[in-house]
Amino acid sequence: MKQSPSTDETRFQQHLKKLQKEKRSIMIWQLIIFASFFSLWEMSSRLRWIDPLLFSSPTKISDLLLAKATDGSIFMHIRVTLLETVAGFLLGTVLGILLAATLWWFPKLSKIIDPYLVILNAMPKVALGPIIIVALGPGYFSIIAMGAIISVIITTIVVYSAFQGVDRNYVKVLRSFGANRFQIFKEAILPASFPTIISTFKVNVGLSWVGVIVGEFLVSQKGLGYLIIYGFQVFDFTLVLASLMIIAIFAAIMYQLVERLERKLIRG
Amino acid sequence: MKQSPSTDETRFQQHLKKLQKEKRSIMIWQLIIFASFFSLWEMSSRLRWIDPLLFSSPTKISDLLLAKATDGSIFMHIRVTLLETVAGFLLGTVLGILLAATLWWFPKLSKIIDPYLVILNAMPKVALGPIIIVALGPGYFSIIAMGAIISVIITTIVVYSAFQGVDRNYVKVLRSFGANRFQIFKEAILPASFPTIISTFKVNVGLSWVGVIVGEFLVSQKGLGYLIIYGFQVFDFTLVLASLMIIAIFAAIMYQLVERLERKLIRG
Amino acid sequence: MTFLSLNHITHQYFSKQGFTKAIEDVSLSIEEGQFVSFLGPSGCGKTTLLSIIAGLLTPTEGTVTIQQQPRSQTNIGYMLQQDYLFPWKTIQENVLLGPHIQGNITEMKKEKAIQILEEIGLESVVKSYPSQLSGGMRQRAALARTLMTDPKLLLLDEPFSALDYQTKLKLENLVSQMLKQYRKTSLLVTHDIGEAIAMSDTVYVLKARPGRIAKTFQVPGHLRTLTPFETRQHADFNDLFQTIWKELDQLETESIN
Amino acid sequence: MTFLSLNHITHQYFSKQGFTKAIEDVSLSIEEGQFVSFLGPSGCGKTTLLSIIAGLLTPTEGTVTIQQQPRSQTNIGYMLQQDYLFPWKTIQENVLLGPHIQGNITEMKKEKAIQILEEIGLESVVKSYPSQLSGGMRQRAALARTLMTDPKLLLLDEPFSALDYQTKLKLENLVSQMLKQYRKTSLLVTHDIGEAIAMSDTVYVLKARPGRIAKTFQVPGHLRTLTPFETRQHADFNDLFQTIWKELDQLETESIN
Amino acid sequence: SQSPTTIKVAEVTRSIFYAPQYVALEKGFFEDEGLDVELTTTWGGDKTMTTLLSDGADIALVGSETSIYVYARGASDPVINVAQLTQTDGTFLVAREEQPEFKWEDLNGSTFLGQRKGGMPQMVGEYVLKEQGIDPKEDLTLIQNVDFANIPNAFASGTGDYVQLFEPTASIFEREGKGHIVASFGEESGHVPYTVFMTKNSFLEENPEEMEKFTRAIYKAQQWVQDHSAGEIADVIQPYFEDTELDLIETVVDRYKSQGSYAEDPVLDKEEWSNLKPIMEEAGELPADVDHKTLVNTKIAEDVMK
Ligand SMILES: Nc1ncnc2c1ncn2[C@@H]1O[C@H](COP(=O)(O)OP(=O)(O)OP(=O)(O)O)[C@@H](O)[C@H]1O
Ligand SMILES: Nc1ncnc2c1ncn2[C@@H]1O[C@H](COP(=O)(O)OP(=O)(O)OP(=O)(O)O)[C@@H](O)[C@H]1O
Ligand SMILES: [Mg+2]
Ligand SMILES: [Mg+2]
Repeated sequence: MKQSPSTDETRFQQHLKKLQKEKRSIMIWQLIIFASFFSLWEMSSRLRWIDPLLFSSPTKISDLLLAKATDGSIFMHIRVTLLETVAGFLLGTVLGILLAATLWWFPKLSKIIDPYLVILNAMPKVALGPIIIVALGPGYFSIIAMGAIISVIITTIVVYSAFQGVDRNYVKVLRSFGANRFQIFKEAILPASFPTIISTFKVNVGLSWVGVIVGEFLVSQKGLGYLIIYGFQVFDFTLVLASLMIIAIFAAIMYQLVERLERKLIRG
Repeated sequence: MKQSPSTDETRFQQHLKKLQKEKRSIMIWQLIIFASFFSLWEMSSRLRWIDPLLFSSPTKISDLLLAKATDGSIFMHIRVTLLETVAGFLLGTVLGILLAATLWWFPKLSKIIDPYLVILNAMPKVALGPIIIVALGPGYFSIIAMGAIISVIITTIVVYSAFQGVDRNYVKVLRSFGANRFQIFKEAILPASFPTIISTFKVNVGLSWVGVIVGEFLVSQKGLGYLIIYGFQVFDFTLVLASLMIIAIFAAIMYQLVERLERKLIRG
Repeated sequence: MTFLSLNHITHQYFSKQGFTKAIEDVSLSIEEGQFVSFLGPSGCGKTTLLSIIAGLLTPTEGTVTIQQQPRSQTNIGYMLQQDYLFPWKTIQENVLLGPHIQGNITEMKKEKAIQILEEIGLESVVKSYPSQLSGGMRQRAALARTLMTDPKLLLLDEPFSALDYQTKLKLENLVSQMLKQYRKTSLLVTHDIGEAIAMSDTVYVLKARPGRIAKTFQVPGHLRTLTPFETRQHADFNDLFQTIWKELDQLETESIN
Repeated sequence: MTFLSLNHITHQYFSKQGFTKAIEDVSLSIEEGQFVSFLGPSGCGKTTLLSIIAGLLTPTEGTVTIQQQPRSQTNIGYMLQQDYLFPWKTIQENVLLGPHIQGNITEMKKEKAIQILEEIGLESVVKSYPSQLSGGMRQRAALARTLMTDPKLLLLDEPFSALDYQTKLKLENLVSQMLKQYRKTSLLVTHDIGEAIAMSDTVYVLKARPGRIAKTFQVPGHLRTLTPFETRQHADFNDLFQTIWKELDQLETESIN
Repeated sequence: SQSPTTIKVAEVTRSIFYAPQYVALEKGFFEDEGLDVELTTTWGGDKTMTTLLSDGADIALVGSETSIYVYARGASDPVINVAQLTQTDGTFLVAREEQPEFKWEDLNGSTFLGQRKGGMPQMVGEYVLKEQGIDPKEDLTLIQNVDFANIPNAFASGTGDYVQLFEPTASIFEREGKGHIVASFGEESGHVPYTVFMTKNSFLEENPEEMEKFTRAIYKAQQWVQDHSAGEIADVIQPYFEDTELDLIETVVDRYKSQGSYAEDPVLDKEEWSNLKPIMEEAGELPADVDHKTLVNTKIAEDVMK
């Protein structure tokens, strides 16, 4: 009557096989979607079901990308935008956390500026572009600032409320050992809010892309946002769509990186 | 030795007085910040510490607003933008929830389109503006679509993961009573995710403002975004700043309304 | 007459890395109207076993029969390890959940709900939400919900573990009395030796990794007629307690080494 | 000699709408080396009282003196109602938290930590994180953390409430033995009548709304010398249990009416 | 009579530069022709052309270079220039310092804040510089990275010695002492097809009558503008520029009018067209050599003038 270990193992192998089969089926479907999307696009464009001028076509886009990869210019644009995005992201996140720490340290200050924070937060930051140009001049600084400003307030608010949400009992433990305010922050508040801080990263990386692209729309000579604007200006939708695709891919990669970081840090 | 109830009451009154004093002090500080910000602005502008052409001044802005309030035109612009924002918000939120429900209903589908969702989510939606014009033409539809598109994917992702995060044991309870899939969704999944859904409202209302303002930058005859871009066209920064202020105030009001709704619904 | 019988039940949980064998080759049969307890260390597969009996989990091997028939779902009442009252429904709505799902909410059912709620002392909170109730009240409401569909078989997964001692003793009495009154066949999972002895006719002690029946204890007949509270005070209680304690202790030492 | 004395302590919690009187006019004194328990229904102000003694809360009326001096914080060890180990620190780091905060981590302290961890059977998980430990192990680690700063007075707030019955009995034995060994003055808060009797010299029963001392019970001398586990088995245990049970039951009925 | 036909027009921006269009709207010249014109502003040439191509508008008012771009990228339904509205560049050279004795050579070694790459203002700007013997790449520092709407505030906040600006910003700057108009690109460039009403070939073929009516109304407005003073024009178009002071509108109209920026008639002739091509070629943005007859329909304009 006793089940031999080999049957346990066999059942497990069967289970693994089922999993693998399912995974393969999912990948096949993903490929089907991918292939049919692009071939439908190509076909519609060739058969003029859609206006090839406005919607270009996958072959045109890949030709363009190939040409731009051969002369290396696309990498320059990608590099510029990536650097700006990372800089904007870091700046926004770090500033936001510092601001949140300041608010935590001075609870009265936080009560005083609360309504102003609400207004600043609700403000659609993309409308501030021109003011940033006035303040920082037309150049990289403005673009990076745009990438940062879009995330700093929301980071402040989220991280500050994480600080406030830390279980009072951790603080009690520390105070029972005679800890001072700085020690409480360092030993309990900050590490306990770590998961929230990491999860704002995920939001901020997306926001920084928005900020940087909008910034590049306003001032730039290089970068993927510039390519989009320039493409529109000379009515080259192939260039526009190619840039959009590159943006989508890199934004997705960056997002995945941050997500992987999150999983790693929060688990460990 | 027994404390008479009157002393308890006295201590409570003292406590209330202290609270009130603190509240008053906070309000005074808020007023001081408010007043000094605007008077500093006015003064710098008058004394030409800052360029009055670029930074205008509070009196100029209030004069302009007064004039536009008198002839009623500002209310028309506000109404247009508010309607667009609310429409974009509702559309994005409802679509997002419906999509999330679809994904929950077809778990395999959700696995298949997962990588596409990541890419769509990471994509900075503001870059899609002109493509939306191609699809929907110049007009309110495009603007509202911009307000919706910016929030729909993130809503889908967040709400879907809320659906997935619902404690399996609620489902177990229902299944032990023989519930079908639809009943499980209706009785457990949806109501248990309600707090998350409400909290996406808060994010979405902000995003819709961004989308609508960007949309109005692209095509518009009316609305606060129109006033900003028109203000630039004729280099009237008073108009630009006045519009920005109105946007900030209304966005903050809308955000507060949603937050109040959230507190009410989640408590009740 | 045998009411429920488990035949060589084995269950494995699979993951990508490997599998956990939660229970192995568990066979037993329970007579109608009997009260049976499962005692065992954490992770010995008690919840898994109940889920299988409730039909929420298909075992990798073995079969479950109820009254010689393959198990049908709706005549089983399953009370989970925590109360799992739906926080967005009132107590009344929660208690009526079963009929609601089964689409047969009648006036009679509603009256029955009120009646059960009265019996367990919850008549004053019928319109309240679960968050307004204490832990003990919630457990009682969950019990009422389980009883509403009039199940022939009751599965109770540590129904009293979240309670403080006094509340727990009181609730044990109440449940035991109700089950006797409604003549239910019942399966109770618990960590608490005293509870197992005080409430049941038979106590199964399980061992872990994988979960198996290690030993079976029959509670002496004269203890069964007492209320759980009285049983705990009875002199014979302590002997049985000691025996089971030693058995469990030994199992634990074994499983560590 | 009186070690700790509370003089007419009253505490109110304020909110915008009104106030809650958590405790009212509590006076008592405890001798050095004594073990005292507080028993009482939920919400009777037990945690509040400990917080006041620990100096984490200033009472709205009354004073606390330790050895006739106003209370100084660092010679008190306070173990909260749950373990509150810091999840991002290893067990060793958690146990060394006190010295770390006080800026005096020495080799000696580290050795002492290892020694305490060995005594309570945690030497194998020194480098583990709290999430990798079972509930009982976590409670033991929290106890070790509390003992590290060598407090003269120990405040224990329901240290065993989250544990299953067996683990709880074992830990009671361990703690009782350690405290006797280190000659600590200790205050234990609990819901469990058995626990209070088994561990302490004096049991204070509190009533709620507002919290006051309702009755004081002295545990007979011959029970005090036994381990908690043995005490629970002792014939005299049941009598005291019944007495206190009735007292509590009556308090509860009173507070409902 | 019949109910009026609705014509959707997308304009590239709202500007006093397009005064005759607003005159036609305000004076009811379209209604006289039985047309109901719906005007949308689609900020920027790209969006305007996109709107036209995706049938969001029947007629677009936009720089004629876009029609060449569209044609060169292989449009199946090319966009045809029908009625010219402005015939010179509309930008001015504004200097930070007052320069009564301005000569174009003064630009050598300076920092020049130009319009963004790919648009007509930038191309004309560079062309004019070259005509004046200045190599924009070598002889001065050319800033070309700022979006159209943000050029004025970039200059106002201190970037550049010279800037290329549209009206009314140039006049505002002069009035506020922020800068001084020292030259007009419009005067230097000569006549070019600058802003033109255009439509898709298919629309033209299907609605020749509407197009003719539309052009006739524009022609009437152009004549009206020629025959009236800047002040009178300003009065008429003011409703389209609510937030701009009347005297500023008048100043700007006067400036454009006196330098002949408003085309006298809707005909886009061969000569103007051939002026456009070297400008685009110089800028490196001429994707293909396109004949006048391919993309311009002069017949309608000539018909309505009879
Ligand atoms: N969904 C699951 N996936 C994988 N393993 C599981 C799952 N549920 C339970 N297990 C594993 O199966 C074993 C038995 O779990 P089960 O929950 O049945 O134990 P239990 O006796 O109810 O424990 P407890 O007393 O803690 O409730 C454990 O080793 C557990 O880790
Ligand atoms: N921070 C607080 N603010 C307001 N009221 C509080 C606060 N903490 C406790 N109370 C109230 O004071 C009373 C005593 O609370 P306390 O936590 O001391 O009780 P307790 O005896 O420890 O209860 P339990 O056994 O549930 O832990 C309760 O009525 C409680 O609601
Ligand atoms: Mg279990
Ligand atoms: Mg407490």
